[in-house]
Amino acid sequence: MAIAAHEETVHGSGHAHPSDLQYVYVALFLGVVTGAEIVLGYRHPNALIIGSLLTLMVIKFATVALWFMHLRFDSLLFRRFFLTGILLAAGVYIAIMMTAFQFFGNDTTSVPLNKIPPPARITR
Amino acid sequence: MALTEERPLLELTAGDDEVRQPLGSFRRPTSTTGWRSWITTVDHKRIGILYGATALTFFAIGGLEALLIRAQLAQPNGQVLSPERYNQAFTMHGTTMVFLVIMPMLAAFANYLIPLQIGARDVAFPRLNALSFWIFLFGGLFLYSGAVLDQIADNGWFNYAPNSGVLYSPGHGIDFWTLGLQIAGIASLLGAVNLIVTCINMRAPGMTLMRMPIFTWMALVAQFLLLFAIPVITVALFLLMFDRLFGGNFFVVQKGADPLMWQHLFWIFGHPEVYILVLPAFGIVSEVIPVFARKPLFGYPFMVFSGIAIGFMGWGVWAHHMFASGAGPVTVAAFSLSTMFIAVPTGVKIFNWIGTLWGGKLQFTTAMCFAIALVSQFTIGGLSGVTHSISPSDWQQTDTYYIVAHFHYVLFGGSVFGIFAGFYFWWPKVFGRCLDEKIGKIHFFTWLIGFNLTFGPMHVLGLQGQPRRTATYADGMGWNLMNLLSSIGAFTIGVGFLIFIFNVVKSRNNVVTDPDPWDARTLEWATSSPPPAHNFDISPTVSSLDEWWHRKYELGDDHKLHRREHPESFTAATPPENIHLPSPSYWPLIIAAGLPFIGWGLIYSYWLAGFGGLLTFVGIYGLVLEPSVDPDAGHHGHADTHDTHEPEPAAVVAGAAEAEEDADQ
Amino acid sequence: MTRLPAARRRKGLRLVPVLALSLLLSACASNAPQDTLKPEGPYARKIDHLFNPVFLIAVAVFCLVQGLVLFAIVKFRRRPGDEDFPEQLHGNTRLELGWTILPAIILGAVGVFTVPVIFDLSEVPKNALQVEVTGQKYWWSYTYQAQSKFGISDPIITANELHIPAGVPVALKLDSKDVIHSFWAPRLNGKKDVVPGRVHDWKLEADHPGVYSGQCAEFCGISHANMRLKVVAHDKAGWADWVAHMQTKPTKPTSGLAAEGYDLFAQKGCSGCHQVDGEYQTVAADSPSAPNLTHLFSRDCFAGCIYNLDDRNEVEAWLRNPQRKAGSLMRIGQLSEAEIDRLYAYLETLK
Amino acid sequence: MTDTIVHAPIPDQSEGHHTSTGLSNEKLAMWAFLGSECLLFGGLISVFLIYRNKPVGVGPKVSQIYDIPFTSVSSFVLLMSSLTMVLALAGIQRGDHRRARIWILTTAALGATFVAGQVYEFTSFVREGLGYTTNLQSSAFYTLTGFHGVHVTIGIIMLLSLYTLSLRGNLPTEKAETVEIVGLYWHFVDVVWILIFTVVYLIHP
Repeated sequence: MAIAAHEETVHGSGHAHPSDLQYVYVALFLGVVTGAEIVLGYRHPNALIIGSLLTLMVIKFATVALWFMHLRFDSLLFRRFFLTGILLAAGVYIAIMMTAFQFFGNDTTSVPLNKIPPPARITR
Repeated sequence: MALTEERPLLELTAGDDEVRQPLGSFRRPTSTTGWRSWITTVDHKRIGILYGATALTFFAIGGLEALLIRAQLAQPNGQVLSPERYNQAFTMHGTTMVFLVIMPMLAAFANYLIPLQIGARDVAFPRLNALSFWIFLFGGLFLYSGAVLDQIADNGWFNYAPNSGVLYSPGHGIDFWTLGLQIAGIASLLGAVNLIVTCINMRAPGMTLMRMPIFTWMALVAQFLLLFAIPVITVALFLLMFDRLFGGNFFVVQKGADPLMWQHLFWIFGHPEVYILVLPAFGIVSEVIPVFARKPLFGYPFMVFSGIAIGFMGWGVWAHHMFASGAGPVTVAAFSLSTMFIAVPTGVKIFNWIGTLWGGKLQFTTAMCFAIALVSQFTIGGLSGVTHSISPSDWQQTDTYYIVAHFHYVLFGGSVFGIFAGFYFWWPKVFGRCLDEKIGKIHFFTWLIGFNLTFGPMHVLGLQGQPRRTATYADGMGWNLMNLLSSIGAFTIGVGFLIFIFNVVKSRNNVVTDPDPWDARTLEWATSSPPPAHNFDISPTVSSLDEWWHRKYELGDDHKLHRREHPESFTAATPPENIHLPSPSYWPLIIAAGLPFIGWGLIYSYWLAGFGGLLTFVGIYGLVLEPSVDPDAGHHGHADTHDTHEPEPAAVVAGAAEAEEDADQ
Repeated sequence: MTRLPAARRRKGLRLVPVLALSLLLSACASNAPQDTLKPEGPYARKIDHLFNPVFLIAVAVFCLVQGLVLFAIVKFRRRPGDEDFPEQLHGNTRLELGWTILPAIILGAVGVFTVPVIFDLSEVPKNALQVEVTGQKYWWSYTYQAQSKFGISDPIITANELHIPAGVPVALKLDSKDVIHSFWAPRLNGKKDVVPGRVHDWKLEADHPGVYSGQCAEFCGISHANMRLKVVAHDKAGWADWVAHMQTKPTKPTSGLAAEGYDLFAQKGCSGCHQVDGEYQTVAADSPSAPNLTHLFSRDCFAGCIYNLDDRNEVEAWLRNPQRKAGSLMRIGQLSEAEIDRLYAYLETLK
Repeated sequence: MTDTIVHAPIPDQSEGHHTSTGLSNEKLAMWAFLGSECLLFGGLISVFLIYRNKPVGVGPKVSQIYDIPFTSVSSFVLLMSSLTMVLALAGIQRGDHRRARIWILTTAALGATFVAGQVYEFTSFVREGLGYTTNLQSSAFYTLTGFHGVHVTIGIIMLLSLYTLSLRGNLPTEKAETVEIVGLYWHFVDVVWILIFTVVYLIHP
């Protein structure tokens, strides 16, 4: 599906890959971002903190995918496969969380736990 | 079944040298005939046949279950089955028909046809392909193995929580169901990866995506749906399994779980699943109709893109199975609208088929009859679908026989009619023998009448308020006549199936001489029937859609089409000499054989699971380390520089890893 | 290739609409108490009014498609000996766009009419009679909290038969004690799932007094088929009578078989699960939920509304073996016929 | 036509130049598989997110007993294993097999450290009174992180297999793609943990 009419855009991984040193820089960058995340994680969570944590998460995700997984250098087809998976997953699962339940809040439609009756004796 | 008959030798390996194994244990299979060649085969065509034969067997079983259901419901207060048995019957009927019949039948077509239609020697990973089949078979056998111990699932194919929990279903039936579907799921996932790579990477020179035959296209879309939908049901099945076997709380309401979680996960898988079941069947009839209308498919690009559109939109409509489950009005409205609009690309397909018929010169072979019947019967299913995309009317119709009627018009009138069109159409290709046309017609009309008699009245029953999944109904509800008609229809379908089996048996003597008996259009008809192991003596090059047809016909000076005297085909006078094909292997069978033991082990004793895990683990290493092409197997020459013990590339490691993953859980 | 005479093929397909039509006709003629096409209240009617035009559109499209297919089969069949090719038409973009856009427009129009109905039906009615509905394996219980507007001063608990005043909206709060059920009285409204751990709002209204049949519509286990219900709609006076009757307490029988039955009711463990207001108030902590029997004999049916209460044989058969309804949670030891007579005599006093 | 026999793609050949797109079958298969895995982990993560807000009833809430510093260290370890993985690949692509083996082994070791950390974390949680069956959150938590742990473990097994192959000289430079494909799987497992670390550990309302 993702590949319809795009076969001419793909070709072998002819591009030069980064040098070892560049990989180390990327890893350092990831380390720094992780540090920032941890610092933010200790703050009281409000919309801003959660927003920046999620942003940093996406940045890390993208960095690993683009550099270490070579998506930056490799065929567009691979990127399409992976993105289709990610977007479908994000789409359907966020839809569940938005429709039937609530995401980062309390679910109010449920019966409180102590009001749920104990299981009846079922002997079949 | 004419499956084990003598077929032309697969010219695969010549020598019968005994080849040492990487693991040193036992000899590499070399036979090309007999049962051993079938259980070790990695040939996509033989695997396709195995899929088909297995699925037909399960079709008979699932059909018997359906007959039990209809016998029980033929009259009010039926006493044929106890309520318990009735629930088991409808559960296994649904599960079998979806997972063990229609899916593998379509897998049979996809396996057999895709490499031939795109001009390839085989699928991208032939050994993985064999693994998929064996895992599927053992998954199905595992699912039914519970019956030996009278542990049969009885909570419906949808298996809603919390009734599926240990508390309300204390037996092991649901465990067999859960684990069996997980095993079958591995098979589907591996198959999907394999066929996607095949379609993308194995096409013959010149076979661009927009020259791919429409069946290959629809099967490809279905494989993408499988690729992304299988993990979702895997999550649901794992959670349920952990609940039941390890005391998890995912669907335990008393611990605060929400039963709707199961429904969401199940239907996120379940709706794309509907298109997985029906899109390849659409592909089949889109191949059959042009051949017998002697016209190209009307609007090929529209057919392709509507298939892709259905594939995408299929992800946005799952909650229409849950309109009455308690979602808020905004959700209901949104999914109502998305469901209505998925009818648009489906409608495009129907009108394009009519466009193909229009102005053609229709030849009513049995395959064509089934194909046209799909157009007409599926339309009914599609239209009843529109009536309950209107969620308020779905509040009346859901969980009634109206829904049963609807999805049988989709899955029987759609998928099964399409599949049988395919059977009649490709039978000569696969076996070199024709199914008898006269008997085929009798089969067709028995089914057309039986089918409408079974499921037509169910519309009425549903609108008159008969809920589905009820083991009995009282007299005086006004449902007696329709139920009786429906049961008569079901047994008519049963008779039709016997006629088909008779036709299959009889076809042994009906050898075809022309490898292209229907004057067909696509590449698979450009080789011998049945095709040689390497498919094409000469590798095809493609320059148009419907390549084979364009090689047969040319436009003359009189603006009429003329058949060329000797169309360029892909068969050579002398067999080709430098074709390497992967050698047969025992390992796929061994890997798959471990999985049921893991299942039984998880239910009854971890020792069994350990044994199964070990078998699978060893099998994976055996498969990975075994060279795909047996170095000592004789080839006709060694023109290629491709030899010696190359370890199998890692994709197989990774693919198998996920089988292993289940082993480890 | 052998070819099928076109006439036979035509006949085969012509059967389909004929069959469908005759089925529809016979459907209209028969008497089905749960017919969704014969609404008896405003909500069900709203659904019906939405369904009917859409159904007609569907029938129109059905006729169009089948007509085109049949026409093509007849007109474009290949004559014997005709070896020529028809015109090799590959498609017609304008036409194809047309049959993409036109259905989209029709469906869009249908959608415009659908959405308001969804919101309408999802709205909780004001000034409605409030009833809490609880589903459990395999029967329904109903609780009416005190509502002065409807003359209810003490809570009313009853089972299987939902009594409502006609012409008045009824707001239901649906909850389940075990698995998912679905509450459905087809002539009064569509169905709504009854999900454990969630409370769902739903509503009913009947135009006229009468008895409306319904049943559980979500598969809930072995006796799913036997989880039926009745909605009894009263006129004004009837409603007042019913409420007044339900506000009374039964009197303890003092003599005769009924008095012996009263004692047996406790001895045999019935009171461990079944409540009788004013007499047997508390049930065992771990008992499965069982119907409140205070006004048992004011009902018409019992055990998920599958047996008639006015048939003494049915009641006795039940006391002999409650397992005659598969999956019944009622456990009662072997009773002698004399004990059954006594218990029946007592139960009969619970009017 | 008859004298030049054009080679159609021959199955099971890892060399990319035989295929219609020029891409290797195995790599394409791995990417397809990873696309599919997105929906698996997406499902597990969302089940956890949905159930985390439900009342727990018995036992502690998971978020009450997180050891963020410990998890941060093990997350960092896993993150760095991605670096060593990519260095291993660069090594084998250069033909530097000795270095490639060292990095492969390092990656496996870092992965093993992560898994060991997870085992420690699980046992300490159990000591705090949060078993698998304790409450809704705990089931969801252990399932999600356990699934991830199993993926890491499978990755370690594949890395060790590569190491053995290389020792035996069965992993020549032409087969560098095998390492790349295992590497893709490994990095994927890493990016999944990036999600889990943020969404499960750091953000807890």
